[in-house]
Amino acid sequence: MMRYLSRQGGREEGAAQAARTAPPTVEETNVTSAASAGLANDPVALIADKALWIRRRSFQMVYEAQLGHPGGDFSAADILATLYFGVLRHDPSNPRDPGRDRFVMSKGHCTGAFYAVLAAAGFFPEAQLTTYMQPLSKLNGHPNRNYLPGVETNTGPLGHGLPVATGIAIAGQIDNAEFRTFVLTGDGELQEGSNWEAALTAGHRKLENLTLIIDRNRLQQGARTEETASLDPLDDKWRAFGWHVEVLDGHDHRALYEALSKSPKGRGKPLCIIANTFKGKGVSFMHDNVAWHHGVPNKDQYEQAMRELA
Amino acid sequence: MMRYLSRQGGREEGAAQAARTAPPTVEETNVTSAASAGLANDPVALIADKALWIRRRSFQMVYEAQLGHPGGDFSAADILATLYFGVLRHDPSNPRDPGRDRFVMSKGHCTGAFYAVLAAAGFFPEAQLTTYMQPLSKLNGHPNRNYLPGVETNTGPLGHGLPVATGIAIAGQIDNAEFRTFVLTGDGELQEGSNWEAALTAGHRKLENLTLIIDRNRLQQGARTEETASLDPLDDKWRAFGWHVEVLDGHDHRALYEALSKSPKGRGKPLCIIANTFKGKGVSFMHDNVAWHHGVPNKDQYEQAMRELA
Amino acid sequence: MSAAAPQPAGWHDCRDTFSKTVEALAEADPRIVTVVSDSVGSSKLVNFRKRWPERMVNVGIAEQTVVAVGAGLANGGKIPFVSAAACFLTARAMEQIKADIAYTNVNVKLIGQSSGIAYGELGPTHHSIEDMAWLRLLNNLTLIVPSDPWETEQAIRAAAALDGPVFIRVSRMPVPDLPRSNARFEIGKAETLREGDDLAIIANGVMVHRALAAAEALAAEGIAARVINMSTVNPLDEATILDAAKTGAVVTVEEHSVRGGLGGAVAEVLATHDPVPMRILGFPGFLPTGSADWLLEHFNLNAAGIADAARQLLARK
Amino acid sequence: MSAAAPQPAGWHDCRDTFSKTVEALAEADPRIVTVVSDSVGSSKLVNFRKRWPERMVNVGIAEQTVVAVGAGLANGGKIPFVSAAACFLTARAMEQIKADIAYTNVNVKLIGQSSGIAYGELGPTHHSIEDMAWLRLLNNLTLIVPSDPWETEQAIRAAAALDGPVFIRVSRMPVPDLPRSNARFEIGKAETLREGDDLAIIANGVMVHRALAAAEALAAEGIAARVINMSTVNPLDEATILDAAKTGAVVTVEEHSVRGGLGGAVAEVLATHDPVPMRILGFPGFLPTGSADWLLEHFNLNAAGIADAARQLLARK
Ligand SMILES: Cc1ncc(C[n+]2csc(CCOP(=O)(O)OP(=O)(O)O)c2C)c(N)n1
Ligand SMILES: Cc1ncc(C[n+]2csc(CCOP(=O)(O)OP(=O)(O)O)c2C)c(N)n1
Ligand SMILES: [Mg+2]
Ligand SMILES: [Mg+2]
Repeated sequence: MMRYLSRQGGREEGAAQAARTAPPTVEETNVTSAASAGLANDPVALIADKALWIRRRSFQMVYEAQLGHPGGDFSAADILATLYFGVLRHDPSNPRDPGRDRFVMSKGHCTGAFYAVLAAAGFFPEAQLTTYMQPLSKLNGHPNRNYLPGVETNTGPLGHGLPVATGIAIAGQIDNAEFRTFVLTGDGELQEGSNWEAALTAGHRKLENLTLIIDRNRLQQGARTEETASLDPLDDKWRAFGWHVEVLDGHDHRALYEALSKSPKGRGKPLCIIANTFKGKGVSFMHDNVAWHHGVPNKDQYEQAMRELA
Repeated sequence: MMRYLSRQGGREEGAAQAARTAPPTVEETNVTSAASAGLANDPVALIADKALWIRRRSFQMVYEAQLGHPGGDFSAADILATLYFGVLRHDPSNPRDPGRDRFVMSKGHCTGAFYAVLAAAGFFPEAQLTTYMQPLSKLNGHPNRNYLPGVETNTGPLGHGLPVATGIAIAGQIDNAEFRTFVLTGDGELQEGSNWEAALTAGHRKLENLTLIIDRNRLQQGARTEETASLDPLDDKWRAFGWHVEVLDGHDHRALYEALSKSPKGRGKPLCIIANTFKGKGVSFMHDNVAWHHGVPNKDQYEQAMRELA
Repeated sequence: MSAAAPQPAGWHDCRDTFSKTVEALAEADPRIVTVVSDSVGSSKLVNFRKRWPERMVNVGIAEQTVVAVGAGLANGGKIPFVSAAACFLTARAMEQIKADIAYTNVNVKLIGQSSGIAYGELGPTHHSIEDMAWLRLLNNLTLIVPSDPWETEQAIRAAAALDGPVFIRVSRMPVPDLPRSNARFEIGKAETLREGDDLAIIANGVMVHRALAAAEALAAEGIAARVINMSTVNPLDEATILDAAKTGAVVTVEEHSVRGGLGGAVAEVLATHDPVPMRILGFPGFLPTGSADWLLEHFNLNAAGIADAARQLLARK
Repeated sequence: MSAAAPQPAGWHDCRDTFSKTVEALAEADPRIVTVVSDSVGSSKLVNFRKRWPERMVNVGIAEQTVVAVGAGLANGGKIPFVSAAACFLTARAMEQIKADIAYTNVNVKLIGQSSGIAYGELGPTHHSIEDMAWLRLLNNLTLIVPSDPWETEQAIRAAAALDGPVFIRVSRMPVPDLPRSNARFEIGKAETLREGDDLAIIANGVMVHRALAAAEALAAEGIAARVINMSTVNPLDEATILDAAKTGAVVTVEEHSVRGGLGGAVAEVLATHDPVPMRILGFPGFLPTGSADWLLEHFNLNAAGIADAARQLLARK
């Protein structure tokens, strides 16, 4: 495990390792100035920097492909940046290391942000991002494990990530392994019953090595969640299914970092983080706007967004 | 609606109608003395009588077929007797009357009890019960709407009843109709995520015309629910999904009758009744015994059970 | 989900026909309701919701329940049109379709939107190229794959008029109006769009206009290809297939896996009644990244590819 | 669920073979785990649970999750055998099988227990006579339908040794050990159990011994029927099918719907390569009430019925 970026309060190799895992390609891009040695010593500053880069880069991908789900990319960007630059112990040069922390991207439609963070973390060259959704690209509209290192399971249909992540966490539980399993779902996605099956099993087995992060942007594809099939009181639901629940601001890097990097040892329950977010966060005309679930920008919109994302 | 057995506190036609709906065939059998005019004036006494008859008749069916799920037949017998002899407004001579109350038997494996109560209520001749699971019988191991009047939807795979019942209740809600929809599930069955999808929608739409009864016998096919994928705190789960919850003794006819026959008007929520029961209730060697989930009796066991069910 | 592709003039997205027709039916029959799983926009039902908000049931992202609620609504006297992306409606709700819809035999209309590979770049999880194989063996369930707006409207009207379960594939891929001299739609009856006795091309859905174009190209070489639109897959029009067998060579074309779908259905009829040489054109399985148009070209599911297959087959006849 | 039918001596419930084999594999390889959905007893895994309680994962009655958890366990380095009734494992978890197992291409073994019509009286919701049609078009997913205990053991061992997803149908219907001179199991290779050049009978699963009995009866009339055990349905052994076509007549027999399954797969190969007359024997769809044995007899899926079909087919040859 020496080669992983370690968590706060974790092992000695900490900050130095963090600097080492910063992928070379990222430093070369014009949309980020991240990963200097200084920033690497302050995970939250690094995370903030990466989150901005993810927003910019994913929006560029969506603009160029004229396809994508930028609203959900933006609500998830801070969560993804925190995971990949502050929390996950992973080694891009050995993406199937049995001891790695797992991250399952259940909201598989948000490949803009997901591919961007994987590239930023060094799983594949940033240049590959320009092939997003192009013919024969490995950057499919939804992530494919057999195309790209860093993808744990193929997602796209909602409600698949948590059940698979539960299985991964059970493997870790059986082996008494150190690795943690994280999964990010949308909130509308929780209307799929498959999640509640897995919730029961994870609660029953007290999978403390499993962390679910809910991107609680309160919007699904066509409308607000509470107007469609209301999820509140969402915290009570998870508690009643045997989970420990924390509610936080999903755009607050420090709050995310602290909640996610805390050791799960002794919690005795799986952890559900309800991350309150906004769809389209970061760009004024996309903010909390359902039209941007799968909207794609025209030139003016793209340019305005890039000005705002600075 | 004049022809229906009405509910407590209901319309004027009350007791006289109740007597009228008592099927003639039942009185002729040797295992019940039910449905005398006197009993019909006291729904709870009638229900008790019918519940005993259902246990006896269903066990005979299972014994003769050497197939069935008698443990779950017995945990559900009191609930079914209460519904058909105290609560449901139905007309066996017009089983598809649009204004009828609906009952959906989601735990479709318990056809012993279900067919027995349908016969007792007059939906088909009791004599037909002897064909249970025989070649070309309309009494399949799981209920088929196209074979038998009184069956609302074909069940057998668990977790189908509540979602279908939710659809029926929505039809009633759209039409502002008087009819109520009841559904009986097992408890292990609630591990199926499909139930929680429907729970969300029913809670969201505040379907007060929908009542779920959970046969909380704490056993599933192979073991106790709490050892398999624990359901407790079950009441909290339903509350968190927007339901009104009542917990009662599922073998207490008066408690069942009162909870089920209370007018739903103004409740503003779907009703979930957690009926605490015992699998195999009524027969000592079957009581709370998982072996009787789909056990079948030999001659000695059958005779002992019949002695106990007197 | 994917951005609207520019549509050639006179080509149509049949989802528009679906919503227009359902609205017309709903005007005339108050029993008609729509049932969706966060699929209002993708079903083009925004206007329906505006007109009859109380007659649209949105269960959220829950395909098992969207189907089961449809079954319940039918029990309550409604005629529900359950509309969701074909890929999820089938795969995620297969047991509900089997048990609650087909086996219970209820009056529900399932609309599989953006069927086939219409979601192109969104990948195999969003492609529905298994649905014909999955559904055509479920008794009671009528299965229709319309070819153009006219037929989509006819299929939806016929489905509403039929007392029983129906599944209709509706594509978002733009298609032209097909030339028809004697337009008449009947469930279970295939339509011969072009006569010809050298071979028969049997297609459905978005492949029919491509089959006609292939026949046109073959005609220029003196090959008379019959073109049959097999829009109903269950029940199957075996008589028309057996008549096609008399040409001595049959090519099937579908926007579906080459296994078990239209080609499989035709192969079963031919092999058991009148074996003649066949080609089955479709997709090989999980597909690489690419737009719908790109995938069709890449796998030769176009006029040229169909004509090529026909020529090769004739050589074997 | 149904009571155990009395088994003729020397006949076996292949679920016993399954559990015995999985136990043997688990002894040798700590990565082997079992995953069940309240299906311990019906999978005959009570002893496995006793021996390795920590290596059995019971998710409760939740088929979507039993499959997805299997996928997750594979990701975590396990070799999971996911075991549940075939009817629910397929229908209820179709999208998990498509996306999490086949498309993701993970090392999970799905065991469809009590497949076909073994649950007899429990009716169509409990019959699994759609699974071959539903699964055989999913790339990557090896699909095996073993015929007897020996082959069940071989299939399970081969599945464990293969790094990829496998679905195996395991019947509870008692079957005899098949006579084999040269027993060798290989995934994707059909087995010719009896030579013959008048026609070929292609069967799998519990129908193979019935096919052999039919061939015996035909032999008495001087008809030499080849009997082929097509236990792997995906990938399909096309070479053996095309060799069978040389007899000029092919009968397929399956404990499955007549649409889209083994018969459909063989029809596709024959029609597109070497069309010869065929009969497809199986079930017509949702079945009436009756025990497994009764259903097989009622639908002539027995030696006499197979022999009859063969005679009729020979008349058309
Ligand atoms: C099973 C399934 N049903 C429907 C869809 C179509 N779909 C894609 S994204 C989406 C909305 C998701 O909303 P939410 O989970 O809240 O995600 P976010 O807001 O983060 O984008 C829907 C309905 C799908 N991908 N999978
Ligand atoms: C989808 C599905 N999975 C599995 C089964 C097999 N099965 C039949 S009954 C049963 C146990 C049900 O337990 P519970 O819901 O508690 O019912 P009860 O105790 O009242 O019999 C199981 C697993 C099934 N019928 N349907
Ligand atoms: Mg959302
Ligand atoms: Mg129970």
